[in-house]
Order: sequence, then C-alpha cells, then structure tokens
Amino acid sequence: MTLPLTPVWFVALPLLLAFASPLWVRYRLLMPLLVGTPALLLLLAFVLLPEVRTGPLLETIVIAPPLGIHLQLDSASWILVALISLAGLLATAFIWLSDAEPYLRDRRAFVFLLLLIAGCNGMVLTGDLFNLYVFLEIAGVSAYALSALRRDASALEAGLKYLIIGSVAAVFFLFSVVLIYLQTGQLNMAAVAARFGGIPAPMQLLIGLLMLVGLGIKAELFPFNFWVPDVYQGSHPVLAGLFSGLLVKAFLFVLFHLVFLLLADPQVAGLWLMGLGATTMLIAEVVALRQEDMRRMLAYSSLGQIGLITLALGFGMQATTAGGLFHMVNHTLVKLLLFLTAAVLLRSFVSARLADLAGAGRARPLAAALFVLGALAVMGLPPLSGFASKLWILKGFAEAGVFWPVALILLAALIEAGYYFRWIKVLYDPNGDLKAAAPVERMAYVPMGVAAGLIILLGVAPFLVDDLFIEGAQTLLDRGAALSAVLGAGS
Amino acid sequence: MIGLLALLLFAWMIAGAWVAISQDDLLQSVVGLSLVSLGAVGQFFLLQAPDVALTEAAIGVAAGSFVLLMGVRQLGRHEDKELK
Amino acid sequence: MLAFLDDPKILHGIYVLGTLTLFFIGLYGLLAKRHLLKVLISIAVMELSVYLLFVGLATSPGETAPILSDGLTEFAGMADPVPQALTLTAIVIGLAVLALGVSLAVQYHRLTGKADIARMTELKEL
Amino acid sequence: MTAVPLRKRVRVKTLLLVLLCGWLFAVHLGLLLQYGLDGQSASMGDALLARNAETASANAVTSVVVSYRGFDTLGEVTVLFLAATGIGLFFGRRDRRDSEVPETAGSPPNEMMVTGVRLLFPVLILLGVYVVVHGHLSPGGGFQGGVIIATAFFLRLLADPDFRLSHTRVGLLESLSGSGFVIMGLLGLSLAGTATFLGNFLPHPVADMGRLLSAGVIPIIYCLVGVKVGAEVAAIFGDMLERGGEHEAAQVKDKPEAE
Repeated sequence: MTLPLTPVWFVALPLLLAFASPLWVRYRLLMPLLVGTPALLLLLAFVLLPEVRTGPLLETIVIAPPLGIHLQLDSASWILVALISLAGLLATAFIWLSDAEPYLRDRRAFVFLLLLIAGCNGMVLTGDLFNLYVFLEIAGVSAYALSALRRDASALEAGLKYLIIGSVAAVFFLFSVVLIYLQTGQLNMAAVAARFGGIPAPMQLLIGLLMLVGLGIKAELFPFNFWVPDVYQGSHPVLAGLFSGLLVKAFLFVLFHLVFLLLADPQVAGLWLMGLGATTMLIAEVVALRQEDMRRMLAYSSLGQIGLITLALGFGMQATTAGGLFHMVNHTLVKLLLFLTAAVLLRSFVSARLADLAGAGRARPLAAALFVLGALAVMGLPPLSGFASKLWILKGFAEAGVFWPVALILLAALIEAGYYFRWIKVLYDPNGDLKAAAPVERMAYVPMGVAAGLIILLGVAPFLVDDLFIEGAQTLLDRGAALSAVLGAGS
Repeated sequence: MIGLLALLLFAWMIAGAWVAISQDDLLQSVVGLSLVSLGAVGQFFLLQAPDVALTEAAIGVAAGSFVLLMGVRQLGRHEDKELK
Repeated sequence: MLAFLDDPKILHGIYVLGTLTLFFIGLYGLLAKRHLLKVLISIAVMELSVYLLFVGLATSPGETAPILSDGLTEFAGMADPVPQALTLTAIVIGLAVLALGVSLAVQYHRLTGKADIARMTELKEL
Repeated sequence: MTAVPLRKRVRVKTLLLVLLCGWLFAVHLGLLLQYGLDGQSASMGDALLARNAETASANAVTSVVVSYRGFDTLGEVTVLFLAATGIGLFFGRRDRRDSEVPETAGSPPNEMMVTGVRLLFPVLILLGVYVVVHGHLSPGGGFQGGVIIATAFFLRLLADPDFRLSHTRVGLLESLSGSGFVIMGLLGLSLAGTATFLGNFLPHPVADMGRLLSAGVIPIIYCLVGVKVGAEVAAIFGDMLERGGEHEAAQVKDKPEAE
C-alpha cells in the first residue's frame, strides 16, 4: 500500500480537509491548516516539476482517457497550479497573520477558501468537458459565498449579482457541452478535439459562441464584465485579490486551452479574442481613471490587465503566449500585493475612498511604499516584473510584424500611469493628517513582503524562469502533441 | 404514441413555464415551475431514464419547490409591490 | 394513433422544438423580470430545458432503460447512460445553486427590504 | 405602473426583448433541426455500456455515476456541501444550541397530523434506505434516497413538536460521509490492484451481478453519497424553516455582525 504523488492530490487534499472541517475546529487547527494546505500543494507542485518537464503527467481516474476522466499536468497547467497554490498561500497567510475580521477566520470561510483553490486546480487540470463544468461550479459557488461572506447589504448584493451572472454563464457553458456531446459523442477534450473538425461549420460557430459567452462571463471579458467592479468592491479586499489573482486566471487559462485544443486553426477565433481583449483593456483603463474607491479602481485595473493577457494569448505565437503566461503570474502577484495593501489601508482608515486617504502614506509608510511598488510594477517600469513580461509580449508582437497591439499596450500603460500616480499623489499628500483608526499586525506585512520580493526577483532575473514559460507556451500551442499524448500515437 | 405523449407534455411544460414567468403572484409562479418540473419527470420516464426521473421528482419538484416557497414566504407574494 | 410522430427524426424534432421554446421563455424571463425570485426561477427553467434537450436527443426510440432487469441479460439496445448520469449530476448542482441564491435573496431582503435587481445600488460608481 | 410614459417604455423594452429572444430561438432551432437530429453513431456512452458488465452493477447509470464518472459525483457532492454551508451561514443559526425549538407555524399541529407523521416517518426512512441500498440494482440511488430520508426528517420537524434535529450531529454525518468518499477514492489510488483515484478495489465478480452485495465499492460509495446528500438537504431544509416564520427584519438590522 503506497500513496503515490499524483496530480489528483491538488483536488483531493483540499476536499478532504474541507469536508473534515468540524474536526479542525475542535482541535484548533483551522488557521494552520488553512495556510498549510496551499503550502503543501505548492511543495507538491515543485516535487512534481522535474517529472513534468520531461513530459506531461496524465492521471487516469477509473477508466482510461477517451472513455473516462483524466487529469493532465503538463508544463502549461503546472504554471497555473503553482500560481494558484502560491496565491492561495499568500492570501491565507495574510488572513492568518493580520488577525483579519472574524468572519474570514471561521469554519465557513475555511471551507470556501479551500474549495475555491480545489475548484481552480480542478478546472486547470481536468481533461474532460463535463468535469470542467463541475469544477467551474465548485469554484463559482465558493466565490459567490465568499463575496457575500460579510453579510451586510453591500456584500450580499455583490454575492447575489455574482451568483446570478455566474449561473447564467454556467447554463450557457453546459449548453455548449451538451451540443458537443450530441455532435461528437465524446466528452474527453482530446477526443472531442479530434472530431471537432467534423462538426458542420454553423454548428461549430454556435458551440463556440455559447462557450465564449459562458467562459467570457467567468473570465471577465469585455461585453460580459459589467458586474466585476461591484463584486470586487463589495467583497473583502483579500477576497477580491483572490478572485482577480486566481479565479480569473484559471478561467482565462481554460478558455485558451479550449481554443488551442479544439480548433485546428485558431486564427479566426484568436483574432476575435484579441479584439475582445483590446476592447476590454482600453475601456477598463479609461474608466479606471475616474474611480474614487480604491477597490473599484483596482478592479478596473485588473480588467485592463486581463484584457492585455487575452490580447497576448489570442495572438497564438510562441513568444507572445509565453509572455502572456509570464504576465499572468506577474499580474497575480501584483494585484494580490495591491489588494492586500488596500486591505491594510481599509482597516486602518475605515474607508478606501480617494478623498479619505489623503496623507495616508505617513500614517502607514510601509503599506504606502508597497502600494507604490505594486503600482510601478503594473505600469511596467524596470526593474520590476511587469516590465519583463510586457517587454516580452511587445517583442513578440514586433517580431511578428504586427504593430497595432504594441501601440495599444503602450497607450494603456500611459493611462495606467495616469491614474496610479493620481492615487500615489493623494497617498503622499503633505496636507493630509490622518490618524490610523485601528492597529495593523506587523506580521501582516510578511506575505506582502514576499509578494514584493518575488516581483523584484522576477523583474531583475527573468532568466530564472523563462524556460518554464517557453515550455508552457509550447505545450499550450502544440495541439498535435496534446492529442497524441492522450489518445495514443495512432490518432 | 411516444411522440404524442411528448408533445402533450411539452404543451403542459410550456404552459407551466409561461405561468412561472408571467404571473405577478410569486406563489403561482413557483407552482408554475413545479408544473414544469413535473412535466420533465414525465418526459424523463418516456425517455427511458428512470434514474433521472426519480432525481427530478425528488430534487426538482420537492426540494426545489420547497426552497422557493421559503423564499416567497420571506419576500412576500406580490411581485409588483417589491418593484414600486 | 399519430404513429408518424414516433419516427426518430420527428421525435427528435419535437424535443428540439419543445426544449428550445422552454429555454427562450426562460431567457426572456431572465432579461425582462426584475424580481430576484423571478430571475432565479427563469434560470431554473433554462437549466431544465438544457437537461431535457440532452437526454431527449441522446435517446432514440426503441431503446430500453440502461438497467438489467428481468428478461434482459446483456447491455445492448439500451439508452446511452452517460447523458443520464450527467443530467443527474447537473440537477443536483442546479438545486444547490438555486438554494444558495434564495438564501442570499432572503437575507438581502431582510436587510434592505428590496427584492428588485434594478434597484440593487449599494455598490455603484462614485 | 399607471403613468402612461412608463407603461409605454416598458412596452417597447418588452417588445425588443421578445424580438431578441425570438430571433435567437429561430437561429438555434434552424441549426439544431438541420444538424442536430441524428444521434451520433459511436459515442463514449455506448463504449461504456459495452464495458459495463465489468463493474458488475446491474444499473448502468449507477456505474457511470459512481464509478466511471465518480469524480464528477465527488464534485457534485462538494457543490451541495458548499451550498449547505453557505445557507447555514446566511440563515445563520447552526452554531447555537441544539435544543432550540424550531419556530414553525403559530398554532400547534393537530393530533392526527402528529400521529400520522410519526407513523409515516419509519416508512419513509425505510423507503429511503431501500432506494439508496439498491442503487446499483434498480433505478434510484444515493441522491434520490438521500432526499427521501431528508424529507422524512423534515416532515417530522414540521409536524412533531417534540422532535429535534441536532445540528452538530447532522454536521458530523456530513463531514464523515464526505471524508469517507474522498478516503475511498484515495484507497483506490493507493492499492496496487487499481492504482487510480476512486478505483473499484473490492472484488466485484460479474457472476454476482444483480445481488445486493455485488459491484465492489459502488454500493458503499452510493451509501456514503446517500448519507451526505440526506444530511445536507436536511440541513438546508432545517435552516430555511427555522427562521422562516419570524418576522425580524428590524432585529437583524440592529446587530449587523452577529459572529
């Protein structure tokens, strides 16, 4: 009897610990386990890394792939799994160390947070369409419950809006899965991909559109993202950081994974997605200019970055895809850092409005400094990580001879600089004299410091990780290899 | 025979769905939804899916209606009153 | 009586027509109605129609239920079990989300006295 | 909605929505009628059906739900667990003492009903257990049986003033059965014979097909699912009912953070 280390642990461990949560309450293990689980998963990811780099790790569940469900840990999904575990670790560590609000530290929050991580891991790993739907609902339901966790009117409103829009998205996604099964008789993604070309073209278009509506709502792309700022503003900033840093990244990855896998020629779909990404980016950045609430401003900025990632991934060349994946990681770290700063400021000064934060930089110098660092990283100034990944994306576009995205990305960065400097100016306003209303635990700065350290490290030495991202991009784009890995060489 | 029954059940379900959507009295619209679910139970039996039919009967009709009735009890029966 | 309706193509046509009608009644309700419970009910109708479309189109007339019972000895000529299993899963998930939605709506109504999504304006552009 | 301009605006909006939905309906209908009517020739479902005898479960849907796609079922149970946890939070009283009298209707239920429900209770429980245990032989299984059991408890709760539902115990059952499901899966992963998550590691000879004790772990897992679904649905019903009768919107407003 052995317990092999396989990808299924990324889902099974959080599930087991969440189900057994009454036990942890009794033995006072809730907080250590909340932080320990993502830490363990991160460790597991690094243990599996050497194996993953030699070839994709396929795990069969009950019956071999074309018939059953399988989990697939390859270089691309490894990046996402490690990122999800890391983001989960930082956020939960902040909840523990900062002595956060009681509603974030009880059994319910423990269950929701762990299952959010489990759901995101499952979505990224699974190789089966209906299984994807199930994990999408797990991640979704935990997110709805999390955003309403505070139980006051604004949190409940955020939760309700999220729930309604999320269930609509799930219905559309389920509809597309149903149509795929009726047309191909398969649910395994690789098996579907092998037959997808045989579906009549108008039907392909219908399936694609339904899937785009479903996943586009979840991944916060342009026409479907009107609800995002409300949810981010109504939730606790740490949770907003998790949504922006982990949930959306998982959905974006799933969307592009499906596009690259199902479509033999993703050119047209890619062009559409690039258009959506560019629109998302520009509109969000412009709207972010006039936001007066820090959480709302960060939400729009997050949408802008998501648009940028979509733009880069949609192009479908190796360089931009690798850059997009790299930017996903950077953006998660940066947004987590910024939202954690917002949590500290909100706690200290009760409000997160621009007008109420004048001079906050002197009352909370460390938090303000970290905010500045994060803001500079979002704008993409050297030597921070945002610079490295944006440069990578821009170089990718330039080498391919396509210049309109380059211009748009630079324009967006300019607008970003505009609104972030507005906030920085207010934070260091010499006329403001703010007194902190509540103390902040020193230890709360540890996870923020770790995120800041990683941002600087990745900015100074991107060569440490660039192999990983290039391999990830290759795996994501190489449809033939993905198909033959699952279905065998014959197909 | 199956075709005819399916058609009749669909007529029943569409009528139920219309009641569920258009009635101002929320109690009646919950009843409408349970009519739709009941119709679906019949459809699933026709379609040789007894497992699904049982599930839909237990979960869709019984549990679903109960959950919504509890909602109606708290939110009040009349849709218009809330929307003023 | 009316035997032509049992032809596989026509039967499937009936299912397509019926379920799509239900789906778009649900979609209309979702877009047109503003009461929270009405919205949740509309989503439930849409979900139900998708399940019915799935099972309806995956089953051909003449197949038997995928269960070995008296008289049957092997798994042949039976309806496809996968759509049924998936529908079962999806129904339970649908109930879970519906119940969570109703409880959120009730709590929201208790705190604010509102039940209209068009008037949910605690969070807005400042 | 008596003012004329408002009514007119509503009309136009409705008309536009109807047109939009009708157009989408026509598009979908056309596409599906043109391409969607023939069932696919060879689906994974047929392949699974052909291999179904391996699981020694007489009900092919059960073997798909519990074994072949058991991972989906685990996820589904998780969603229900999440919803039950969330409802416990938003109706907010599962952490208080167990011995509280459930607040139901104002007048006490009459004697006939109490007796009737007391008689009905064991019958319903028995029916639920039967449906759960025979999940691999006949239609039904963990979900359906679990809901029947939950309904039995719920009726008792509604009608019988002496009846209590211990939330701690329900919570314990919930977490025990949930962990049990995952542990069964991990056992399947760790034993050499199956070596896959949720693998059927108990002997399941095909000759036993149709007997109550057959199909290896399938009935065990379905029983765990039954207990879990029963506990969760009972918890949802209980939570929704207990504060249902009180009109205390004002009271809640006064204490925003109850924790």
